[in-house]
Amino acid sequence: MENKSKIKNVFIQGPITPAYIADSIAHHQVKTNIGGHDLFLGQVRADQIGGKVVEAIDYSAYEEMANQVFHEIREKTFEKFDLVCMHIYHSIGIVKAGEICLFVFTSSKHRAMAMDACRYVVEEIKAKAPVFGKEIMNGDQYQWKVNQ
Amino acid sequence: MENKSKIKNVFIQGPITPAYIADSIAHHQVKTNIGGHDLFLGQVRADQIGGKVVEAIDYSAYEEMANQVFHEIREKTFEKFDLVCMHIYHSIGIVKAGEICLFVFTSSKHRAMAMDACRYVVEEIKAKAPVFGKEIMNGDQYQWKVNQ
Amino acid sequence: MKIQLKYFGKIVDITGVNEEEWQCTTPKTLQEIKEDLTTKYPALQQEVYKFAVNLSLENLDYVVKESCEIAVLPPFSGG
Amino acid sequence: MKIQLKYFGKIVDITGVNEEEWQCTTPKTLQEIKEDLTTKYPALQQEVYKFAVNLSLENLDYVVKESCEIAVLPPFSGG
Repeated sequence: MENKSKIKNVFIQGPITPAYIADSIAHHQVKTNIGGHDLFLGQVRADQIGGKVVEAIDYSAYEEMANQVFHEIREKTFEKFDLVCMHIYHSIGIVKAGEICLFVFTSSKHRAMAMDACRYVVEEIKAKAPVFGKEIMNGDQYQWKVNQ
Repeated sequence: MENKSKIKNVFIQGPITPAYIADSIAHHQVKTNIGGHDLFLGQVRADQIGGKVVEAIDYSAYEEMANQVFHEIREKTFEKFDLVCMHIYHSIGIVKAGEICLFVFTSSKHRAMAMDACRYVVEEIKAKAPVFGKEIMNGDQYQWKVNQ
Repeated sequence: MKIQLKYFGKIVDITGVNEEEWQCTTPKTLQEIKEDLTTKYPALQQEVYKFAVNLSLENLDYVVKESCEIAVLPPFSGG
Repeated sequence: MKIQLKYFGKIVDITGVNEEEWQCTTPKTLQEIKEDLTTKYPALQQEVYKFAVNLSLENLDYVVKESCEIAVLPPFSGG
């Protein structure tokens, strides 16, 4: 079990790369009590908004509070689910359409726990983390994203 | 939407590597209608069985039937869930403890669909795919794995 | 008629071969095949297994025809 | 007393600054701060937002004390 009491920095400047995700997966291969991982990846969509196409999202956050919130989500998740470990990474700054902005990684002895926990974490992040996405269209136009 | 009618080979010789998973993620960055990916990874556990430790699982399968079953699971999953794409990979042969033997990858416009579909696919595979795991302990001893 | 039998997983531990060809005089149900198998390999009596015919799972009342491929499948343990 | 105000996301479009310091004569509720904000930035009337005080979300009856850090947070859109 990981140290759960330290507040970590969840933010990564720019997109979360496939190589970063691979690295994170590789680090778990020494944990041979894990039977199932669930990874959720949020990807920026090139949505059409009034005839314009979203080219990127510029993420900003109340970082200090967000890291505190992510920490509380971690603590509650470990209480609710029997996990071996979990990780959360969120982008800050520009993430282009097609790139990854959120990476939630839960690992457990059995698959159901990992999947239940992953979903819980994603929903908690969407609802509680003070992160703000500015959808950028046609280079200089924008609108503030609102989560569904 | 991908071509859903062709029967694919789902099997990969040996473990599924983090690099393979990264590659698969990277290939989805051109699909800018995707908003969420869910990845389930099955990892071989070093379970203790009567004082002996599982060192690896040697997977065999009725490959022709399994590929047919995986194909039917794909078809049903696309019917039930609004996915952009999905992929299934399963190891055949030796996968050591800590290595990955199953990779299910579902992608959708919205997160909930990707997560619902991923779980469905994993449960279907466990129940319906004629794949057999031989748990190898102390080099030459073994027992046949039974799914929970 | 001629049928093809394929064995998997733990079943191979008992049969010692991955596949074999059988000659049968008449069409047979899977139930009858199961009885023949148990005669040839008495240890199968302790095992749980299902039959697939030409890649699909079938019940014991299924009637096997010429050239069928019959697979003897122990409990699945993929993933 | 002195309080620190921080603005985020769409709110910054209206205030034009990321943060500012306010001098207040007495302890105030967040409701009173909200009224002061609306006087200074009338366009905030059209916006939905919450307050966090020292990193925690608080209701409008919360009483702000000396040196509090008050964040004005529009709807979250992470992930």
